[in-house]
Amino acid sequence: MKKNIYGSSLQVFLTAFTFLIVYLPILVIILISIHGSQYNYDSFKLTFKWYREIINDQQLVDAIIVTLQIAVLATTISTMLGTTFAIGIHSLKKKNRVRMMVLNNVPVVNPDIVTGIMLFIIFRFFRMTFGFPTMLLAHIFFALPFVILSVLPKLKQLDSNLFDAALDLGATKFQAIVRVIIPSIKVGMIAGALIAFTMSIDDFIISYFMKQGEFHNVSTLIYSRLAKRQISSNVFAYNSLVVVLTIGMMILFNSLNQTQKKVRG
Amino acid sequence: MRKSLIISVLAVFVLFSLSLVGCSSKEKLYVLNWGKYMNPDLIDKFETENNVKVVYEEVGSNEEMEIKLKQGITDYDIMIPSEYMIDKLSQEDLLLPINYSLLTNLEEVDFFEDAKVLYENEDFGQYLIPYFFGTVGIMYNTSNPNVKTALESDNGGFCTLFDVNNDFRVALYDSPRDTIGAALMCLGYSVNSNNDAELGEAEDLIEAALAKSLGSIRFGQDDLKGDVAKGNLDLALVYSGDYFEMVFEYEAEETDIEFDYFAPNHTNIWIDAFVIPNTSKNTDLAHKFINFFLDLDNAAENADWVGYTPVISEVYNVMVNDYGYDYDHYYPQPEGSSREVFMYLGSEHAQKLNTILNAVRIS
Amino acid sequence: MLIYYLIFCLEDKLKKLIEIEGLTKSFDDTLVLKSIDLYIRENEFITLLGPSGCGKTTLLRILAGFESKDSGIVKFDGNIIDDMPPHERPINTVFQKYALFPHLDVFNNIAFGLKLKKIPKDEIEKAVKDALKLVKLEGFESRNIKTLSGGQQQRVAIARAVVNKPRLLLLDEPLAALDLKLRQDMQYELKEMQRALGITFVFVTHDQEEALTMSDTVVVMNEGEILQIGTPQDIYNEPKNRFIASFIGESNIIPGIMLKDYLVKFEGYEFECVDKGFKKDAEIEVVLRPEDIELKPANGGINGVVTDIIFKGVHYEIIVDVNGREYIIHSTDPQLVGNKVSLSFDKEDIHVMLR
Amino acid sequence: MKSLRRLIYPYIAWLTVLIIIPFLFIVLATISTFHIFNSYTFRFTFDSLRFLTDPIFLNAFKNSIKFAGITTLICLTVGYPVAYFFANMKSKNKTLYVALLIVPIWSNMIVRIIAWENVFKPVSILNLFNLSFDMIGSDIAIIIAMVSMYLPFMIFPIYAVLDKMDHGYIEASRDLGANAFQSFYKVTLPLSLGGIVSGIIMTLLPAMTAFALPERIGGGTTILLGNLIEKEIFRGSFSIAATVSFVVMVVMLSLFMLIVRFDKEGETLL
Repeated sequence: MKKNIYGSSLQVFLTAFTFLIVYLPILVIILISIHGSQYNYDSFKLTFKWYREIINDQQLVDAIIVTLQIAVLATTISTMLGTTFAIGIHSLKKKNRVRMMVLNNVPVVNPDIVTGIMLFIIFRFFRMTFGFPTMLLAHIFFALPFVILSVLPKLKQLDSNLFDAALDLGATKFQAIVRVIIPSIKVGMIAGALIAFTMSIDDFIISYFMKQGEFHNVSTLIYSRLAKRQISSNVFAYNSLVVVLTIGMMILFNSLNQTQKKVRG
Repeated sequence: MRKSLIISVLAVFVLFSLSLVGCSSKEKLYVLNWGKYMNPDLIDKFETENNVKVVYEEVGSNEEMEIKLKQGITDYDIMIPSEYMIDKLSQEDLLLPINYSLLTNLEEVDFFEDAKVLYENEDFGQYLIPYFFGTVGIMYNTSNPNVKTALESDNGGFCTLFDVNNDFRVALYDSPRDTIGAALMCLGYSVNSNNDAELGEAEDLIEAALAKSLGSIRFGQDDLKGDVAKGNLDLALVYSGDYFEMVFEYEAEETDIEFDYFAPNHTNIWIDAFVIPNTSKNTDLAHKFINFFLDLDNAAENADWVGYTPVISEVYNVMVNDYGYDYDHYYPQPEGSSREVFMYLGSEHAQKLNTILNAVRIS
Repeated sequence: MLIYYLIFCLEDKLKKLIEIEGLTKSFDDTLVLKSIDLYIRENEFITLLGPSGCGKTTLLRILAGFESKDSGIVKFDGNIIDDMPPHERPINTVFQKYALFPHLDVFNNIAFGLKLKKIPKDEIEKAVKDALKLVKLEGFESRNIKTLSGGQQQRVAIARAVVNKPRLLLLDEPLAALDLKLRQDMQYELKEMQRALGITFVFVTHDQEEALTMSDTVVVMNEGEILQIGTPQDIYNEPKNRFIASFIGESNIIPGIMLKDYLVKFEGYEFECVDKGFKKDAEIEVVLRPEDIELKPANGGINGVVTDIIFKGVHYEIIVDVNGREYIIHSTDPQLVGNKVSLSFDKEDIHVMLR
Repeated sequence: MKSLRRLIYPYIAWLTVLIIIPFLFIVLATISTFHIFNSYTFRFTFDSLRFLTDPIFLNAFKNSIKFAGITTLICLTVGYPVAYFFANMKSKNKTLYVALLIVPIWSNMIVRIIAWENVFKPVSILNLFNLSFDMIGSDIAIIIAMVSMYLPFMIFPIYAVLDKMDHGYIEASRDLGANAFQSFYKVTLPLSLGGIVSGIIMTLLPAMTAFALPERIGGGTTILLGNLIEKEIFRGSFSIAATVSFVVMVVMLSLFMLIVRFDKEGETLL
């Protein structure tokens, strides 16, 4: 078969363009984080002082802690609940399952700002104290559908008798889920948890509607500072740190995967 | 089956309703203030002295402050709005009168004349204790000498912001009161004008400026000062304190300062003041908080950190004499200038200004 | 006295383990089980035989406790077990695709049920070892399930079920996924295992050969109803109706008339037979198994022409056209196409059933 | 597993409380004086619906359609070939390359927006390379930043569909006489429609309702529906915010119906 050279070179060009446009802000962020001056760009002055400055910015440190706490809790809870609900949805008959999934996918498609307002309205309606609990609930809310979406295909791949087999061998329903179903859909759960974590860490818009007073996660803190002054370079330093760590972890996992494949042949 | 579904819905409801219970045993004081407008060390000091927790929240505009108060998500104990907002809130019965007997430090201090005007106002003076004051003016970048020349020319001042014949990069304030106020002052009218013809002229002035082909014009908030300092903007409408804040930041980083502040002869004075909204659950503590900042040492430390002009004349003297501040540069009321204070002219007026700013922005 | 004792022993030996009366079940308005009556004796190897969708798997799942019934009685050992959840029933199942837990190795799959019962570790190890020995998979303990062949997985599934010492073992088409040779081996082994363990087996299949080879009792089902219960010989030789006759083995089914007891008329001739009890001149059908028919050179009686002959290994399959009706005959002697032949059979080979 | 059906009741309850009831509140707020902050008086009124003819709303709506539309179009034109490229890549590091597109999402969105804001200002870190742009407030700047933010969200669903697609289909179509273009146009493209629809939704809706991005890059002069909602709910009228949200939800639901047609259980949404 003759290869379509024009087609593939266009693809390579567009792929390069994609990486450029997606990574350009990242490169700018990293560059700002290692440049000595926040005001002067006449000549480059390498520094790592902004990285030290992260811990001197108590507000930022607090916000990082809040972000991580929310992300970890929301991921754990939404993965547990999402898996349970996915098992429930999987046990439905086709027609009801589709109905359920349509409802499940509304928050996925719903623009964040509308989700934010909807949650804002309902939490307000219940006179809840805005802050940690509402932000946590909100993050669980938007992460749940994604967990369900990633667990469900794994459930579909399972032998339909697996659950019955466990019951048959003397397991209670709970034991059957914990000891048989969950280990078999682990991969989907991990994928769901990763998505939940990513979304929680990255979320700005929904958190923006959930915050109150001095309670901030990183996104809302930066946004609230934006209106008042220039964002100081330690924020960029923190962000660069996150990016570098993520890339490092991904490459590490990838190479681990490769060696594992090799060992198994 | 139906039944268990209904029970589930109820359970979620109950869960949500229960979760509103807060936890921390410490007494809390909820403060609503502007960004970088109170020395955090002093807040810490107040917290330790009284063994309380100060929940400090920052906003970007008076209107945002008003909405936050009215939303009732937080029951604020202390707010520091500007004069016209205090006027408005007091008209709407949202403020508690100050109990002067609880402010023991009040006797030790004297307010500046301008602050006194507010403090002694018949309508709402009883609700407030002044905090800082200053002017509205223009911050400009000195790297382009034409800007300074234009500002100081006869036809300069606020009019420079709206001049379609220069190629300056200009920024206006994303607040109807300030931007339209600047336009009114350029036209020689009062900032408190409620005259439709005058307001129409102001609207035309801003609209024409936004359509100018030379240079550029945009809207922003308190972050504009950074762009002027850096050179991304040639001039912007700012509050007087913004200039000093940038000076401190640049000095801390030992960067050359290429910006200055210009207060036109006819401008308005703003005064921010402590008020206790009627949502306050802890008025005693709120008074203690105000009293704390009336203490001369605390007030001086705070003024040094904030950079605005203190309303207490004793503190002003300390700043100029002991701390070496050059207040001449932007002293709000030099001889021979004409100064105005924003008044609250009713919600219709506010709505009118809002509509004007929205209209010019989409034209 | 002795007779009483014998009857007592016999009663005990043939005690009814499962009793089902009037069992009905429907899914979405479709009746899948229509008032089933059935009992299963202790130590019996019983097969539920029928085409797919006949309700046999549903019946099995009701016994295991995975499905609830609509109405009727299901008794285990004389007690109604409707409210007993699956994990409390002394019944285990070998599933169609085995349903082995992919995340556990062979040992842990087999030990799964025992571990849940909190049995001491050394006892579990011994039991698993015995079970593996029973299914001839000694030494496979730590193997990953995914690396096993189909036959080995099958054996693990059986070991996993029998290690729990159930009173009743349900097997849902366990051999369906295996290839022919393996299937035949497993048929034999399963039967052996059942004898050795002394457990009641309920085996579900749509393969008549499997049913006939292994079972003590065959239950033929179709469209949610039981058509016939009997020994494999009964079912094969005396099918109650056309459906069973054609479902079980190949047959020639010819319409005829029962003139009187022991005398049947079909293809224009009268034949002596061993059947009786039909109404006089009843319209019946005659079943002639292909291997029961002998071909002789054409003479009187049923004559026809050989139209086709296929070599099947052990025998030839010969198609004979008799006045437009095709007969299938299995014979070890070849015939030439076009040969004129006469069909011959013994009176015992004529099976009469109602039309 | 039928007995596990009970597990979804809490989820139905959860979705009812957090989606259906707030949605009804939004509808209520658009057609009455209902207000979550002070619901003292209640009567039906269509005052806030009148806002839909206000020049401010129309301008924001027009801007939203314009910027989100152009952004989505660019993302689709660039994203589809890129997704196709990744899906047909034979490298053993394929997943790593795709995953590298997720990394920027881990970096905070607001910080990325500030980075673009920096790039578009004359005095910026780019001066180090003797580059300087003055594009704040321009349409192009907003579109570039939007494409940068949302392009990965277009690529992922299309990639997911293309990657799973059986290569046999294409071979079969070639076998039956289709040339490369025809087999793409008649087989690959229709089979990947589900991914395209998901990608469009994941790009269009967030772009339409973005508020931080247009606020920062637009220099305060470009207003999208998102800015309108954000501004009104925190600094203005709740009922107007609800009305605008309602309009956005109508757009969302109609697009969502499209997804349901292609992909009933939303498998391409991941």
